Amino acid sequence: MFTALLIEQLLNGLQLGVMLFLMAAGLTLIFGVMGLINLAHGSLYMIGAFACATVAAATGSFWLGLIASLAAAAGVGALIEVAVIRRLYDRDHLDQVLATFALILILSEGARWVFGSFPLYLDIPPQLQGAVPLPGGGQYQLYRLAIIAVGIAVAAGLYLLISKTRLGMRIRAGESDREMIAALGVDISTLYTVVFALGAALAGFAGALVGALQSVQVGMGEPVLILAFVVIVIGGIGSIKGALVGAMIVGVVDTMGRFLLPSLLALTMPAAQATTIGAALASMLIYVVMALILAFRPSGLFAAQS
Amino acid sequence: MTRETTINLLLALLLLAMPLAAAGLGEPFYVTLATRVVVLALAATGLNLALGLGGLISFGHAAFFGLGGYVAGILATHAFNAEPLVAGIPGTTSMPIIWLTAVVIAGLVALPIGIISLRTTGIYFIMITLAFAQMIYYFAISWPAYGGEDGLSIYVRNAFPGINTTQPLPYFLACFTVLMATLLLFRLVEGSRFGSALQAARQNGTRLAAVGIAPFNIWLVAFVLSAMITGFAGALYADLNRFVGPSMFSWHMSGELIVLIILGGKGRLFGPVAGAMIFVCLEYVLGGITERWQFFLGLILLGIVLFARGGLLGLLSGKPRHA
Amino acid sequence: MNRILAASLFGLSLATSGLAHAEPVKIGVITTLSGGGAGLGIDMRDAFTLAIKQSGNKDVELVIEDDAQKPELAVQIAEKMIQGDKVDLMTGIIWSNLAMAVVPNAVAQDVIYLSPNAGPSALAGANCNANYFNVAYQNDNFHEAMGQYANQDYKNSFILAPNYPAGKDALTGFKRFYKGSLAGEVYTQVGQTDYAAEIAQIRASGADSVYFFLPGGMGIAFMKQYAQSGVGIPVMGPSFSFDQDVLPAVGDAALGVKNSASWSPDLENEASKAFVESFKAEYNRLPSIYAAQSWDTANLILSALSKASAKDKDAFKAALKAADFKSVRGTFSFNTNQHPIQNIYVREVVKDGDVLTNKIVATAFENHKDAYAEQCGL
Amino acid sequence: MPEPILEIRDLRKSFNALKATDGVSLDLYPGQIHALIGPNGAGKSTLIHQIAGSLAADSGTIRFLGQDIGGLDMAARARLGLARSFQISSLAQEFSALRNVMLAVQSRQGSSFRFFRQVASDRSLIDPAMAMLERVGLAARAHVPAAELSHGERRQLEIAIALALSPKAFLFDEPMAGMGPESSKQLTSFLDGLRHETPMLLVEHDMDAVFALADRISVLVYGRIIATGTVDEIRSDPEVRRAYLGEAA
Repeated sequence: MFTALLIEQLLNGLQLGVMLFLMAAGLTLIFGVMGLINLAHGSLYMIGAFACATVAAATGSFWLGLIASLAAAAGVGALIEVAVIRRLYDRDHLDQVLATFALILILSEGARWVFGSFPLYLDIPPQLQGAVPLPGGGQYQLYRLAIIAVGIAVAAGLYLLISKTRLGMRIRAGESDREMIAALGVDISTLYTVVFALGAALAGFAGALVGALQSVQVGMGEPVLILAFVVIVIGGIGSIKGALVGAMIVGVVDTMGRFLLPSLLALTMPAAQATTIGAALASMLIYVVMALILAFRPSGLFAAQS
Repeated sequence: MTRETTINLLLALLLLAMPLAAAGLGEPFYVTLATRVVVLALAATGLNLALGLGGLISFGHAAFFGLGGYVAGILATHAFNAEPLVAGIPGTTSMPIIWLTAVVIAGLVALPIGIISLRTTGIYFIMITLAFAQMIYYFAISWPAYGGEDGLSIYVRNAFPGINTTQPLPYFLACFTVLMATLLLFRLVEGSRFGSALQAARQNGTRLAAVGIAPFNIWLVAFVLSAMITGFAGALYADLNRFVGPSMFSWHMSGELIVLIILGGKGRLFGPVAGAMIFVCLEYVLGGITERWQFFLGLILLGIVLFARGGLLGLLSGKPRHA
Repeated sequence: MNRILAASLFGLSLATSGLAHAEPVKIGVITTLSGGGAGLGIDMRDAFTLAIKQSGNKDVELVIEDDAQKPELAVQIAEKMIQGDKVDLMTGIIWSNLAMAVVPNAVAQDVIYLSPNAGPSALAGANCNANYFNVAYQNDNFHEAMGQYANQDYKNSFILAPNYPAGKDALTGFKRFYKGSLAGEVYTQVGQTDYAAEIAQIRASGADSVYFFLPGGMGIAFMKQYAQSGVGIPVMGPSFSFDQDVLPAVGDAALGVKNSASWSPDLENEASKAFVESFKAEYNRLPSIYAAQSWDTANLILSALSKASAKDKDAFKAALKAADFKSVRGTFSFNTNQHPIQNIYVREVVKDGDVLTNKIVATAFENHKDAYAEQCGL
Repeated sequence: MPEPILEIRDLRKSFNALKATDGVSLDLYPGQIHALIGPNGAGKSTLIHQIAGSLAADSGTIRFLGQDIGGLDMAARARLGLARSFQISSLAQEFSALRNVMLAVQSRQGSSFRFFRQVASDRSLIDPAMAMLERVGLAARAHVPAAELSHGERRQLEIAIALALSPKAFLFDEPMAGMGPESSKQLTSFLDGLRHETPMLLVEHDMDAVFALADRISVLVYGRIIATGTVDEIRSDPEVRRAYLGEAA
């Protein structure tokens, strides 16, 4: 029985990691190419979820909602890139933090204006309802397995996009030498808009996928945003590979910490105390891991720029 | 007198005159509001030392603000319940002792955080300071001993010898005095050898090292000093609200402190004061007009970042001079 | 000059207070109108203003402010209401932690506070206060009710709540009346949105039932994920995750779940029926329990106002304590600690046409009192 | 010969597969200007970085005034008296020229952890700093922010800062770069006068300056020193001609 539980928890960690990767990939891409810290990335996640819930409610199809989430997040992403973000590339990190902090306020309150204060309903598509048996006697939710599969597919797709396509070549060039690609005649401002919209679409996609599992409400992006930053900082900012590894570390450590710490502490102290203290420590765990990693590798595990 | 000095003087007078007038008119709430401005300005002045002078973008100063607050809350609670703190040491309601403890604790916690965080630079520094603040935030929420998510109420505002702190105006004046003394200290430090080295570290850390001054040490001392001031403000904030809660540790709080500095003008002596005045006014006025005040606050902040880069003081007094 | 003006105003008010019986009363309402928890505050506000409007009482002046679910903002607003607006009464706070931040200071400044929702244990026992009236429930009540009800069918329950004081109060309340064994007791992170790890533990625990307290978005997320996990063990909770504000977001996953509350839209009494109808007519949605409690709070205040002036604190408090109003909860009275004595029901989530709502299936407690009243010195 | 001031033995540094410094040994003697030349990408700057401490060597030793300084950071090396000027001017841009030099004076005098005495009125900082500016001919521009100085003036300021440290040795990374012929000539004669005060290791592309100034020259190619000697020895060294001068010709 314990093995089955362990497998299930590992899958849970993996699934959380995959979600975080979708968020973190966009963040790290935007930082790598444009040098921008985007705190408003969580708002794009929220927009994706709201778009999916609204369209799914109107049409009855989760899949149309998913497409809408991609379109809405990419669209809003492109819009704020053109209106606001592109004025920030030459600024220092401080201005970027502040401007995107302001964007969070605007987008959150704006979403409440449009969608109201009550959480929206979004359900898992009928094809993915239910659970499947696991080796060892457990069961696992089908939808979560699908998320893991989708996440792996997106990671592979991103790898192909960046290493094999023309756009990817330009993105890589943009990371190493901005003047150079401008000199080569690439329209850099279009490239930046495309990269930003791509990152936004990934975030919106993640929001829609998770929205079906959780509640679609204003402010849902913020906890994920902080975790995504932890991920890219652990992985090394600007590195997609780092984002993938960081996401898996955070996903598994967080899940396992919540599951194992209270039981481990119960060996040394009364059970009631162990559950509360264990929960307290578990919630701090990923930040401890992050501080440890940065203390020994100040630029993360796979720093893109040496 | 430069233009900026004149403006600073006017700001200080305005900040002092408003609550005096409000008290005279029997509107104690505006005294409380002004005290809030003063305390937030003090917290941001702490951050301004690290961020404005030293260029250290700490996204985790809420940690020190909250620590100061919890020192006040915990000491007062123990005194209120007449339970000893640890090893027979009693709690206290004496502000001088609380202030001193808050400053020392904030400094002691900032030291290891600084040592680890300063190994990193740029966005990594921003994020690792955030991580430490989040650690303390989650700890405060889930640790049962001192109220957890509910926080702690201070049933009677702590006491300062010779001052009736339960009245809004005397408490305001006490906080105002602390702020002015801290600003004086800030000015002295800015012009000192240490201040020179700190500002050089911001402009060019390699240059500083090349003349034989290790930027790490300078930054570390600045970070600790900065945390101590912000911790002091936290203790004052706890007594102002007669309440401390984990939200003092939240990343929104850290963000707000940065916002205050940018609104007013970073690295400028009165930047945090001007910033706190604008922020509290915006919050109060906009909040009175519309439920959607955060939306408009966001728009205003965005406008300031994009179009008024030096903050309010930058708009009013032009480029800063470093003679 | 100002002193003279103030003195003459003071004299004027002294002069008039003897004359008019119905004198303006100012009520400060601090509630959550923005941020993630805004839905609850909006229901609270809407019901409260509707009750005042229906009463036709023109002497009630409301000062409504948004606390954004931030304790320090709530404290600041309370100061403004007390010192600036000089309100006579205060109400509105939804969350325990905000209540803990605001109430002790407000009542210490001799302002009467009526709680329309939160009921932290810290304010019910030794620290109870003559100026503090809880019109909703003591935080443990609903959990106690579910613990009592669980004894009927279950022997081995898995319980979970967020790791904060209200969460611990909740599970303490449940355990106070639950007699079976515990298959597990888990405290989750505040604001957590993914419960896969906990659901896995539930599956492995061999429990015969699950009891959870996860207010707001946390509960929505838990229910949706639980329904999909294939665990299938029966779930129970307090009404907070199954009320009218969140049911549309949880969806069919909530169908059939038993939950405890002091009120339900189908409760058979006239006050309740009238309330549900007028709320639906005005706002075109079903009211939540927060709306119901807030409606009761408003009517309690109105009943007291008809007996005494809010300026005459002692008489007014006595009038409040009499609880001489038609509660939507049927029988309602105050215990010595000024917390409710009321029935707690077990409800089941059902579908009424297309709308998810609740139906009462049992009464867990009649005239239930909270466990802290004895420690209160009032 | 006297004891060398700076003694480098078998220094190595690689970036992945690239051997940027491949077993370099080199000595700097009192009263001498030792020029380090080599084609672009030979690893000259990398070597300077390792000596100054802004880059850690993989292996090898660096001794300065008889002390192994391999474990010291840049600031500690500077305090020992190893001054450097940067290839790209590196100044505190917002500070005036004077305050840039005052920073160096402050460092030489000891502690920077003084929090109250105001530097703006501190003669013990201002006077020596002003003297250094006068020496490099920048006194008239003392109160101009570094960001507003011309390229040549920044070079002068770099040297003033380095001099203010009263260094025991200088590391110069292309001081003539980007200068007009007139300024180069002036700087050359200035450095010429400085050699008896402070020996220097000079990386420079301007061959006229190198041949005019250097007592000894080392030629660095692909991270290795292929020859070291006097100006004449280097001019006539066949290997150098083939690898370096030959290419240039």
